[in-house]
Amino acid sequence: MNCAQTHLHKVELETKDYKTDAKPFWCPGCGDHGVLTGMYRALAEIGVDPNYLVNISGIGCSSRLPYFVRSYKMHTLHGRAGPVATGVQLARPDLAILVNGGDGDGFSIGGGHMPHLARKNINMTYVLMDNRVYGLTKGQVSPTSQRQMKAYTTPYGGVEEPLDPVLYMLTYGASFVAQTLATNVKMTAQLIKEGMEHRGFSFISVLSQCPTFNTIDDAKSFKGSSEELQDNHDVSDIDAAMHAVNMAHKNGKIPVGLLYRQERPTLDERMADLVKQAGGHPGYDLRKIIDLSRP
Amino acid sequence: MNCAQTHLHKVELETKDYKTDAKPFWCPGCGDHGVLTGMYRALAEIGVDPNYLVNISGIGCSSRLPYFVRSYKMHTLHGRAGPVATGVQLARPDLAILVNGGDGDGFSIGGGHMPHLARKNINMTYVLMDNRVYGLTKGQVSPTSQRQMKAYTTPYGGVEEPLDPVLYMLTYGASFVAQTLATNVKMTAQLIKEGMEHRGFSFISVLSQCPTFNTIDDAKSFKGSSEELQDNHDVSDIDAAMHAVNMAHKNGKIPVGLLYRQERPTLDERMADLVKQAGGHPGYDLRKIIDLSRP
Amino acid sequence: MNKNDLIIRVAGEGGEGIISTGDFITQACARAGLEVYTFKTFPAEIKGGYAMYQTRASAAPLFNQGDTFDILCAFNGEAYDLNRSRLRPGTAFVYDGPGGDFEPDVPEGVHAYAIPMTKTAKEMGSIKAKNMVALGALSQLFDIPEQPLREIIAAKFTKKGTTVLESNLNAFTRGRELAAALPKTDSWRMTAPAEKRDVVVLSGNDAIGLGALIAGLDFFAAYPITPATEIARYVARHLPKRGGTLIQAEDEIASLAQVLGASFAGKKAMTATSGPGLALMGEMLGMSFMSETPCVVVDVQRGGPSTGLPTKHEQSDLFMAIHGSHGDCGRIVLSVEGVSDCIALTVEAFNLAEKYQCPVLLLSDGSLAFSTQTVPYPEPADYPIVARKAWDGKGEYQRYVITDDYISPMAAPGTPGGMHIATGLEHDEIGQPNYTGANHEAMQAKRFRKLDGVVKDFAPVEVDGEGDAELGIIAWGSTIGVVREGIARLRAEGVSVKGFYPKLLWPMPVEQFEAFGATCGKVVVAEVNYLGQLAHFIRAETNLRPESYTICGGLPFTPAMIVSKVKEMLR
Amino acid sequence: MNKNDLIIRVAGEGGEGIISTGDFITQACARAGLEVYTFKTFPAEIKGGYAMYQTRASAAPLFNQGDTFDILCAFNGEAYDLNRSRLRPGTAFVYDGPGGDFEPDVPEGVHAYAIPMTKTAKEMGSIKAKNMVALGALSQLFDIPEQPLREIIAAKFTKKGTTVLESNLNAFTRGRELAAALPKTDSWRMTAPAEKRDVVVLSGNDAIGLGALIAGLDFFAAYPITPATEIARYVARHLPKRGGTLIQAEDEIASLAQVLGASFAGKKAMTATSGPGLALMGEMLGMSFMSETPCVVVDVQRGGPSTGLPTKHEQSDLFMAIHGSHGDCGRIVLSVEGVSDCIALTVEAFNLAEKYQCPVLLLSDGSLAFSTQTVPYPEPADYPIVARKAWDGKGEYQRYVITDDYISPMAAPGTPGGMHIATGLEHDEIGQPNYTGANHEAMQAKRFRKLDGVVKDFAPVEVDGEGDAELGIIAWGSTIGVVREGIARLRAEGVSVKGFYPKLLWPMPVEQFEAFGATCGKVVVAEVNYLGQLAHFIRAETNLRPESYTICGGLPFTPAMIVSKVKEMLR
Ligand SMILES: Cc1ncc(C[n+]2csc(CCOP(=O)(O)OP(=O)(O)O)c2C)c(N)n1
Ligand SMILES: Cc1ncc(C[n+]2csc(CCOP(=O)(O)OP(=O)(O)O)c2C)c(N)n1
Ligand code: SF4
Ligand code: SF4
Ligand SMILES: [Mg+2]
Ligand SMILES: [Mg+2]
Repeated sequence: MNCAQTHLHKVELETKDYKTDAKPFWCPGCGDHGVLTGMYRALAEIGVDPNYLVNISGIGCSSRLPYFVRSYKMHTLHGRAGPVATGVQLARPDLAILVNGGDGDGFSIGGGHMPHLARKNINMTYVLMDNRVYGLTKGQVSPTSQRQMKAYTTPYGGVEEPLDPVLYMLTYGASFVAQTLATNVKMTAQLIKEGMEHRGFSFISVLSQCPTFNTIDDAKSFKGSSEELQDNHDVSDIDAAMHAVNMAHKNGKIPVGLLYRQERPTLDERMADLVKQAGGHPGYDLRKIIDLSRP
Repeated sequence: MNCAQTHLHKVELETKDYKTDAKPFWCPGCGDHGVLTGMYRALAEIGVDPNYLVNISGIGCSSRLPYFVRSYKMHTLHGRAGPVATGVQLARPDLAILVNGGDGDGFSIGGGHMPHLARKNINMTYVLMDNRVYGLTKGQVSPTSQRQMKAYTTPYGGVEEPLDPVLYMLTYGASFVAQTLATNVKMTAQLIKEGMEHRGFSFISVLSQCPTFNTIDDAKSFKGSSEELQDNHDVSDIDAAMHAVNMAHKNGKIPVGLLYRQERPTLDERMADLVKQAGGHPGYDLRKIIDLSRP
Repeated sequence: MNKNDLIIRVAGEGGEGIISTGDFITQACARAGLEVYTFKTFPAEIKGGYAMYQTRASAAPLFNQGDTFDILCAFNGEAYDLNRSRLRPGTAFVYDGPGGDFEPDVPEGVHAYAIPMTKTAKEMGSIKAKNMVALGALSQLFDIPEQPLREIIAAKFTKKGTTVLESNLNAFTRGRELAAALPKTDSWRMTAPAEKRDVVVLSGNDAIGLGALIAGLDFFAAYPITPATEIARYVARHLPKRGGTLIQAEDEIASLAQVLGASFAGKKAMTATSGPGLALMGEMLGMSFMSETPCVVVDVQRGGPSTGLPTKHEQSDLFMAIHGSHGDCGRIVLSVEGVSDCIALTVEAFNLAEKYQCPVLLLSDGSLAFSTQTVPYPEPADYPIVARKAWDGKGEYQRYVITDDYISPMAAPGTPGGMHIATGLEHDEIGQPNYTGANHEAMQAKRFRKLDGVVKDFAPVEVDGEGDAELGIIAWGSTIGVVREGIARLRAEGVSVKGFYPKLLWPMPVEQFEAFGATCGKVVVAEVNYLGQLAHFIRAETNLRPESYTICGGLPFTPAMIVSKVKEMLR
Repeated sequence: MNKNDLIIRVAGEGGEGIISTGDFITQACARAGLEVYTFKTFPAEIKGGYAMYQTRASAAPLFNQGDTFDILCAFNGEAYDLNRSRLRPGTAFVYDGPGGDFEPDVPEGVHAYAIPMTKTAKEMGSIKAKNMVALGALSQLFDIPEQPLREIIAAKFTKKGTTVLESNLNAFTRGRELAAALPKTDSWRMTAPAEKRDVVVLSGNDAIGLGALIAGLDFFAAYPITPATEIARYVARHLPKRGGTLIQAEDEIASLAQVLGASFAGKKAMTATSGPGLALMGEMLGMSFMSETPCVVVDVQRGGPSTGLPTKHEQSDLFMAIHGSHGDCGRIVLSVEGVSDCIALTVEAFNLAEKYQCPVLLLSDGSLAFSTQTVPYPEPADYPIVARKAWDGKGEYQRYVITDDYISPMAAPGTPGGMHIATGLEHDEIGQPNYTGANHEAMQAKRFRKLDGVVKDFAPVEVDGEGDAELGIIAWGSTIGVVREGIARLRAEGVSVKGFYPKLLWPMPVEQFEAFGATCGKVVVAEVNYLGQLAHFIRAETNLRPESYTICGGLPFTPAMIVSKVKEMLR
């Protein structure tokens, strides 16, 4: 699968070289610590040049992550990391783009942007940190919260069915879809690495417990219901990937591992073709364009 | 499937009784004329009382439809028909809610609302009028436009893969998902009727040609690629429904007919339970609540 | 030093029980018949970080958090460091020691009391009881009413079982004993009044929720955001009891959309948010105005711009509240001074929305959101409730008919013959799209003239002081309470000063502003923002050219700041 | 009646070739060396409905659409009905007859010419050629330069094959013949100047696209909306030639988000929208201001509020443009008078955004969007281009360092050692979140003082007239062009009047406003909105108390309206 990886400028660095001076602000026991560790490892294993890495997030506990990663970075608005990242990527296809954020950020307020990141195949890696709750605002239900969750604004229990991010992203046409647990740092690192190496839109859902506000989905219960994909799972078959998720739903399971991978042109590649077709180049004489408006 | 239909107040009316004085403003040959005809017929067949019908739309050519339907109605903002309708429905579960709008309205600017209408199972009928183009703004690509479409802002052809609304809605957990063609008024009427009788969120995608701005998806080509679902298609199996859509994609086909139907509690029903659980009623003494704040 | 007006600050690491200690003190004071006004700052982090809870208690009514504390209780070294500069002579200072994480260097004249909170709690078997030791000591030292405190502690911990309850009460008692053993050198004492009034204690956010319930709220939709979320929490707990509906929307656009839907359906509906959420509602507010669909939108302001300072206090959303939609777009904007307003003006917000069929914005702020205050028991029947003008069912229904008062009757779905369209397009009297110039001018005039009534009907403008004054202070929101006290102090000193406290910010009660200005030598507008936002509107809409006094450090003004500003201006 | 300044209006049913007829006339006049200024109204429907295209052509520069037409060409009865009241004595009136769908009742003194357009076209085999018959007749009657017309027709139809071309040219010739057979009773004639200047003809929207290209646009993201979409169309056609990127986003929030991303990545980026779209961008504009990320946002205003009157003209987004974000939030707001400004000020918008690292809003309007005008050939090299302040790579990089001019150097990704965070949270000089009062006050001061330079650097304020005047008119946007002519006429009559034409609306060039006001007896602000939005800001920010002259009927002012308003005010 190693196609041209112009988006990955490489250097030799160690895990610690990706750490900033800022101390992670998460609660003790928060799964986000694990995601960060996995991310450091993935970056070091690939050897991503931090000068060519842009780490972008929205708002939420999880969205604080870029402060802890040595890179260029943007801490944007709630739900808007995806389109901001799209702008960075299309303007500068030479950069490695890493987006991360929470379940509310990505699938509630930001939910309208997700289909388009995926179907347009924007060349970036999106790491969802799904704690099935709103952490930063202190414990309201999120679209991935289990229905029965009694929370801040649901004192009598919730009334809505949760959604499943990986099924969504498969439907949206993400060209790389995987799922892992924050407690499994090794798998997390491995999948983030593969996602970043993938040319196209890669989505990695990490179930990341929030011990402070979500007591029904703790690290243990995540682990208990997780189920590795079968060895013979065909990652190139979208129908099989959806089927695997549907079956897991039926059995109350959380499928982990690589669900789907597809090689297809990214939006920046297609746009580059279009420029070529138009005979475009930065030096193109503006007067030729202006001349078209002479009467 | 005839569960309690408190949301359908019935009267005896004819098709013409659902027409208003306003003359449909669409171009000659526009598929939206067919959708409207189908809708009139469905309303008359059910015998929906127009005084208890609320027809809600966003902005677009298709979103002009409510002006032509005798009912209470709201012509809201681009992309916002869904959440506005949610407010109407939850506030007044005794009303029949009919939403309609375009592909851009529903799956571009309004795309972030669709998952939540479906997974929350808001009791309404959503009729998508998919012409695969932005009609009202004169012919830009929409998220359902075929990639090659040369349009207003894509003079060199498009660069993005289209999305498929019915697959989205299946993934989102819509409890009734169907697809039809505007030129097939009979099927359109039948599916809208079934959708309105369904208790829960029903979604009917109607492929509705725009001869003015979309020349690659005309009535003929829609018809040519449409394919009725197999007789033995199991409408209660979500995996089978997704499979059917995936297979149609593979074969370049548009599946028409009822894809999926599921009976499950609607949000208003669950909320009514919650009120019951809290011992709630409009006459509940406010002072009992205030007393809780005495020091 | 007025012993009848005491300010106690408890400070330490979030999670150490700072907030509950403050709450216990506050509740006990209120139960004993004192007035309370609390002030809190939360850590930006979810767990840990500096937290502070300050209780001001007095036998007389209170309008603000005060200048600074009289008593500091520091749970840790950070709390001591951050507050050290405020330890003036006469201040009482209770701290965790020996055995705490710091050794204070007590300034001259400060009355220090070392209470081994951590050590004692550990000895008693649970570090969690640290705050109970502190509470006991505070209760003993400053006469914080013991009996109410014990009752409140009991009420809180009974559900957790007798062991937990006992250990907390024991820690409390132990704290009292430790304090009793120390020589009392200061003279701070809580004195409860003989007579108890019938009050409730509510935070600004809870009070808005309550106001909405009193107004007859049917439908609430919101998306969580600091510092507004507690409104949803309050409503979520109590609205179902009244048979109403609460939904958490996918974003703020959807929440206001849902509110408009419910309102069209004939129900009283509202949402609550903060600046970033309001910034997403501009288009939908325009829809409310254009389609004449009532809605109430609460904006609990926080530090901006952008994500800004989410947990900090600021009054900086006025520009957007008034001007935040495209086109010429009207709305009514109210602002609240304190908890009592949070109840009364929320009711008023609904009344105005229903009467004028337009968006009504209610501005609160981060400091008030979490400030708990005593207010007289709010008797629901005392609040007048206004219903929307309903169609009488006669003749052909015209949703947007131009009437004498420019208000058109509404018909809710299900009303026979009342079928109509609510639309954001320019339309004629029956709602049909109409883009002719004459129609647009007529309908814009209708929608704006309709609002002319607002200032007449509802101009809760309060002038503080009579006759002429050398200087007039205009303030809005929770700043009003600070100005009240500043003015009282200045008057006591013989300074000639008046106050003007508008609660209706838009449309502006221009005549009343100008009448006030006419009696003042100079006018100054005090507000917590950078640009002087109310001052801008005063300059634009009235004949006054006030000076602007602004701060934007994330905290409210203090009465002392007002006093010194006025003196400076009159020098 | 100045024969060197002629206004021809072609009107009929959309789809009958009204727009192309107007375009042919306009292009031919321009090619012949005349100045043109066009004005159009589109039907609200996609197909059919009333359409109107008016060409004003003159040897002298033109600044507006004029008062009313000199020549009307009516393709159908509706067009006649809608324009009948404007058929004053002396007007020339060409209509479809006999054989059209109406029989006009020609008013006294009007010069009527019946041309059987429909009939002739049918006879010639294609009803589509109806407009060519009309065009031929107009060309013959009023000396619309025949040769350029033939060339332009040829250029347009050549691609469609010789048959189509021939039939169109034949219809044109036939129209000329029909007209030649009629007695010419009026005296309207186009007279082309001897000398041709080097010009281009562009609509306002296209000119904004061109301005962006000249400025060095790299990245354009937008969501379609009337009347702004043509900007995207122009950019879509030409930006790829320059190697740049255009993306249609899923909504306006995403489009501005993408713009900020591209800008952070070091590129010049912009979006274009209209009111409803801008209303969705308030939060993201705050992000741009707070994170100091440059962006250019074009707002082509349309009739509001809400969905409003999408195809109509209004200048009513100024409130939102200046005040549309939460918190204290700055931005630069420019507005354009005509097509020439659309080029020059778009370049300037980029220069300011890049220099001041903040959002720059450029306001255009619905009438200008579609108005095609002759402008001198825009030589790209004549436009100065400003680059953002780049980090020199020395020392430790601090993204938000407070410098002398408050502008901090930027480092684009890929710059070694320039790693930093762009954040919407309040932050210190290195971008780390910091919520202390001192930091917030310092950083707000930095972000606002930075903008102090704008008025000094760039105050393209034009004062029309010298010395003192009895009355001063302030106008913005395309209203300026109308005021220019109004003032010229008034002066010619000896009225003492001056004009003030700001193009930088925010921050306000206060001194210049006040200096202008000081020379005028009275001041009036003319603008096309209901509330008098610029007048509001003038009252708030300057010492002027201008009168407000507003209309909001979906159409621009005319010079005659300005003339009569001034006379009324000076009576
Ligand atoms: C426009 C807007 N609305 C609401 C908020 C408040 N807010 C901040 S984070 C958040 C949700 C956090 O949940 P999630 O995205 O799941 O992240 P987590 O904290 O759980 O990691 C919300 C609602 C905001 N910052 N901006
Ligand atoms: C916030 C906002 N953005 C953009 C628009 C402009 N707009 C009106 S309709 C439309 C799209 C129409 O396409 P679609 O929804 O597919 O409906 P159709 O006209 O094809 O039926 C757009 C972009 C708007 N009205 N509001
Ligand atoms: S609140 Fe939850 S998600 Fe946030 S830091 Fe704490 S544990 Fe993590
Ligand atoms: S433009 Fe297309 S969608 Fe709109 S009315 Fe015409 S045919 Fe229908
Ligand atoms: Mg979360
Ligand atoms: Mg469409």
